Amino acid sequence: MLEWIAGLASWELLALEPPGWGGVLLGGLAISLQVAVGGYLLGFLIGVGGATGKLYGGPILRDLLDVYTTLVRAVPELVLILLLYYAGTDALNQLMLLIGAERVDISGLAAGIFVIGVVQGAYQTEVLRGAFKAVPHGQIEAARAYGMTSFQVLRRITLPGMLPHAVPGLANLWLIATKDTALLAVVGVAELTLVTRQAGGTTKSYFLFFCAAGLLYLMVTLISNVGIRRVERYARRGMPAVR
Amino acid sequence: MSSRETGETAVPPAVEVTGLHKRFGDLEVLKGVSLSAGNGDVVAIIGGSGSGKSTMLRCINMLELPSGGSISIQGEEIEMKPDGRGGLQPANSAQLRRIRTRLAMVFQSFNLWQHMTVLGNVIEAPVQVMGVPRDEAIARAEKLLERVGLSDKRDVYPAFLSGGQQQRAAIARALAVEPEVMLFDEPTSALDPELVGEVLAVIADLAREGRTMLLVTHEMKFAREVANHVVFLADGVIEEEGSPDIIYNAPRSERLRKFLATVQ
Amino acid sequence: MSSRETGETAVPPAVEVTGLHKRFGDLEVLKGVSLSAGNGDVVAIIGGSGSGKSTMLRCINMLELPSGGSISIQGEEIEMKPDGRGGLQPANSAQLRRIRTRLAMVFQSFNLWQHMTVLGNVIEAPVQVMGVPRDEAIARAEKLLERVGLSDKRDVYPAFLSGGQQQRAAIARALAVEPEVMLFDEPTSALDPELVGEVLAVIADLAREGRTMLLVTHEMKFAREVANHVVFLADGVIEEEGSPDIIYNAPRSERLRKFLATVQ
Amino acid sequence: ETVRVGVAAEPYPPFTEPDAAGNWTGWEIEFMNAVCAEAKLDCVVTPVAWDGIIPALTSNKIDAIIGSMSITEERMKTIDFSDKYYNTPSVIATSKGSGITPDAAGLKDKIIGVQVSTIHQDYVTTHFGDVAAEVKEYQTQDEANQDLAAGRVDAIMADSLALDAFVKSDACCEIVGAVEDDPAILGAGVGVGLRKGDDALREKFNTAIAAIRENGTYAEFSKAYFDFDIYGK
Amino acid sequence: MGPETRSWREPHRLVLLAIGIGIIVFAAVNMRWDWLPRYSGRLVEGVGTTLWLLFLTSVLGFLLAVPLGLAQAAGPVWLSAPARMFCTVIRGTPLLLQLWLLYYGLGSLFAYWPEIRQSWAWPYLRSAWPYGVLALTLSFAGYEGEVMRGAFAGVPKGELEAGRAYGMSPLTVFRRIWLPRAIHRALPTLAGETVLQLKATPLVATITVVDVYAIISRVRQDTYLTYEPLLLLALIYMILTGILVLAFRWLEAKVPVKGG
Ligand SMILES: Nc1ncnc2c1ncn2[C@@H]1O[C@H](COP(=O)(O)OP(=O)(O)OP(=O)(O)O)[C@@H](O)[C@H]1O
Ligand SMILES: Nc1ncnc2c1ncn2[C@@H]1O[C@H](COP(=O)(O)OP(=O)(O)OP(=O)(O)O)[C@@H](O)[C@H]1O
Ligand SMILES: [Mg+2]
Ligand SMILES: [Mg+2]
Repeated sequence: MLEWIAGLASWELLALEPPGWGGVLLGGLAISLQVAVGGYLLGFLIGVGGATGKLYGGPILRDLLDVYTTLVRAVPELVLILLLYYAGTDALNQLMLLIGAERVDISGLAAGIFVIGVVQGAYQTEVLRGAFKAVPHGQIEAARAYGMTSFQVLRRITLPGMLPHAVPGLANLWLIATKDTALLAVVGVAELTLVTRQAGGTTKSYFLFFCAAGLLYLMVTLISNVGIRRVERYARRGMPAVR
Repeated sequence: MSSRETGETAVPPAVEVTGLHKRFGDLEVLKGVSLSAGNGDVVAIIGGSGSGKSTMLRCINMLELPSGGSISIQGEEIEMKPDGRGGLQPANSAQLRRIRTRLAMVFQSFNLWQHMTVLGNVIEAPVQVMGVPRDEAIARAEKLLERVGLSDKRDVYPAFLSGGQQQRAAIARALAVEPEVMLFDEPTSALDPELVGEVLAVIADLAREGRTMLLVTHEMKFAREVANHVVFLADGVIEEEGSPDIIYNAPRSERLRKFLATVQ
Repeated sequence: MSSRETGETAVPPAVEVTGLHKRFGDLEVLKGVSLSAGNGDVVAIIGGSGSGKSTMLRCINMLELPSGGSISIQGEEIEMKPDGRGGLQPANSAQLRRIRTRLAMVFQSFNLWQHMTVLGNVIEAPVQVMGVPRDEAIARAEKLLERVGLSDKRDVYPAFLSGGQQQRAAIARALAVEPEVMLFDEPTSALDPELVGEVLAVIADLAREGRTMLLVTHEMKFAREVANHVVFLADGVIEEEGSPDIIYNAPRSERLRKFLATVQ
Repeated sequence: ETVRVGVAAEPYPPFTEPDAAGNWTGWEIEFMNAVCAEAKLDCVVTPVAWDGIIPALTSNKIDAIIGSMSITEERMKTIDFSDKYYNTPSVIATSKGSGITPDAAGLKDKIIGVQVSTIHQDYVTTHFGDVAAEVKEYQTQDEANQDLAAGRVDAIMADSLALDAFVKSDACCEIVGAVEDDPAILGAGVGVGLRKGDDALREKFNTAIAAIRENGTYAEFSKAYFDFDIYGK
Repeated sequence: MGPETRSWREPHRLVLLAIGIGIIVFAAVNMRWDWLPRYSGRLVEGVGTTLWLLFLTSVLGFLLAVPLGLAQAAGPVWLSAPARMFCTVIRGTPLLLQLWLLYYGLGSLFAYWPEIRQSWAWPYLRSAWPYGVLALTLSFAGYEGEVMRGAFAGVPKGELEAGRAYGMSPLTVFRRIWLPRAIHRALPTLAGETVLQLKATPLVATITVVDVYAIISRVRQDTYLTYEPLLLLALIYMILTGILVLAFRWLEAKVPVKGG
């Protein structure tokens, strides 16, 4: 009698092979993860550069980076995604035309990675900056006193030294990245949330598909948590346990 | 053992500081300090708080860039050029790095690398900077740790050591680069009284061995025992210097007399 | 001033502890402690680390639930019932709250409420627990703060006070409930030596005033001066007790002798 | 020549909808295939969120829109259109036996649902905006349909075919009739949306549409979907 | 925003400021803003809706977060386990999905019960905003529950003991000491989370709640302008964020946090 309950009970809709939509959902999940991983890594590059710039850059660079992190963190991701999605690719193409190159075709996936990367970059800049600053200056001095080059100091002392301070913040941002991919639904990237909506719309079994997608996201979070705990244990080696 | 009293010789002094100046903004902390330490000398640097002792030590290995003057290690002068803002800067960073491996500094607050075990701390500079093979570095590190009495702590992280153990690990780390000169900045001031003894014993041991050392300390009794030359710094200049006997028993300047009265 | 030496009287003792037992899991910390303090008595509790001093004090106002025994304040016994796991629990929480307002504890680590000013801390219990009108509580608090020398800090938050000031604020807070008995747990051990004086002066003052106090302390000299009865706790039992003169000058047990030797 | 054809990422049966294998199907997809084959264009389907489909075209993310987009004055200010390729009336659907008539009197104090950025939204706000209790705007037609079934709106207005498919699949609701025509808003049928100035492409589409009308291809693939000629007059 | 308080009058900042103003002037002159007057009334209403949503859901969410945090920090297992599970699920799934699940999933269920359709609750159940409020509230509660757990656990035990030692009832200890201390500790985090909550509100536009984002979407669809409405929207949110940040800073300044 209730279509709705019936919808929930029609497990065969989740079958991996068509006419089941399980495969489509997993495909969406794969795209979500691609965007999340890509965006997160891009954000990390921006974050490392941004944090370095904020700490060691000149006053102009520092102010520009402040503007970047403040703006990005003040505007909703949804709005940023729309703005960057259109403006970002548009600007890139203008640039390509300017230097005489062919117009490039930017896939929704690439644009999504770019957008998530820019957003993540702002947050990661702040996390990494804090972590950099948490490394006692004396440890860096000691390294220099032993004749290490700047690069060696960074690689051997600063980076591993900041890790325990950066991991909790970075882990949090990873979880946010996995969920922010859902916002790309508004620009038509076929990630998990959008394909869920499509599946629900076509089959009318909204509830079933929303629950299934929710479980998939939750699984990503739970699995991530296991990994995060490992990384945290590694990063915190040598530090007394917090009470 | 000491080359001090032999006057000018063909062997260049281990450390030679000439006319060292250091300004922080408007504040002139060092106003032309000259100092020379021969091979095997143990020079104790004493002086009131803020007199510039740490600054001088830090200038010697260029953790602080001097505003003027020159510094030579074993006769090799550290190349410097004007930085355009009235100070100096290293002119040859490869040379500076090389010279730094010949000096080893033991910091007041240890500055052990927290993410490495004691052994990791000790082999880090030999392996990463001097290119010593890992196995060899480990073998040598173990000997050094035995020497400072820390063999059983080789795989422990610094955060789990007591203050005295950390300081001894820092000394082992410094010794691992086989430095020609060791610089100690108040090696005991961050320690509990009972830990002070442990650390001083190790330093006295090094002195007996004939190692060149410059050491800033507040432990007058200790300075007297291990140093063969004492430098009294006041207001950015060397107010008085000489053998411990003379400095402690027959201070000439009023200032030194007052200082000795307060600390003893 | 003291009722101690007068033997049994019609007036019940301020604090009467009988056969107090306390177990933490398998560890029996108090093994039957009995103690009585008359009005105006100042009882010092001494003993080695881990001997159960804090536990005993905390049992008296039921911050720690005893495993056995009874506790009376001014002749009123705190009602307890078995908790079904071999311990006791309060049987009448209204009575317990009432009795607690008649006892005031000053903690070793002050435990001032960080989100309230000094004045806020002092008036909190009178206003919230005893229903004193705010104005009246403030007037009284100001007198108390003057008494402990903190008038100028009334609107300051605890985090901005020195250790000694915090401890004095904690004492003012305790006095504000006009307690019949004050319990002090090592009131000076978290303080710098120079701050210890400040706090001890306030306590000595209270003693002169004739306030009943139980105090755990490591300051032997101080205990000797202010206490009229000393209790030596060892291994969960009262090993020896008596007047300060006897305890300090003619200790009978070997244990107390050893203890006094180490702390003095 | 590759032409990126934007379709709405949200299902719009029977015109465009994804199947469980992830392929796009529907009458408009068949139309696109036929036209592109005719014009020798290499067309690829690019799903784009409906409310951003015009910005996607103007910012060069896609080259053409085949998404049941009606040719209107307002849109013509921003983009160009090919000749129409179908034209169907707009109708109002309500729950069964509601007694609502498709005019201002019938919709007085009712909640009306429409898809955003459609001619229907325009029409409802212009003609019923003052009398209706509320006009709810949905990102997709499908969601509007859902809410009609759930009783959260009293009426929805949309393309007759889209609603036809819906009332056939769901017993809840019925079509109560077409609204009075307003060509200024409802436009002159559905055309392929194109970037302004992209005249070469427009010519190709126009020629191809005429050709498939002519040679019977249009009628051929439409048979499976409709039992009448949806090209209209 | 760093701790160093350099003056804005430094030369390069003046240049940056000039560039910023230049961009704004350029945007004002060269972009199309003629639509603004037509929509200004609705925009103000939209901002009102957004702020109302933010206020309502933060307050309700926080009220929920307190028991959630308390249960996790100090509750028995049968309370703490479900509380922890709730927080994990909320934090582990996208808000957009939660919103749709509530509105299109749960919300459409009610329609099948004639009893509900007849009842007084139906006008609320059929409109969208209750679902928006519910989803945002639960989301805030989930994130804040986690924050409050840490804050409750972080209040020094001694301060609570001191309260008990002075004869306070458990309720008084909670009301006068534990809760205010925990909120105080959580305040800086709370400020950040409230900004995040503000930034989450536009999602309700996808379930037909007309907030400022929905109005701007409307503008975009009416005018087919790509950038102008979005830029205005970004500006609006930036101003709102700025106000929030200032408000929290003022709140924090009321009680010094040194030593926590
Ligand atoms: N980085 C710096 N910037 C500005 N002033 C500095 C800096 N480092 C040191 N000073 C100042 O230089 C003076 C000398 O400092 P220095 O640390 O060398 O003293 P010191 O003799 O080691 O004293 P102490 O016995 O207290 O360690 C002090 O007045 C100090 O404030
Ligand atoms: N909550 C608890 N759980 C388990 N054991 C406890 C607890 N509280 C105290 N103990 C144990 O009870 C014993 C007595 O502790 P107590 O704090 O009373 O000692 P103390 O005499 O006050 O020592 P100190 O002078 O070091 O403060 C110690 O062995 C301690 O480890
Ligand atoms: Mg110094
Ligand atoms: Mg104790």
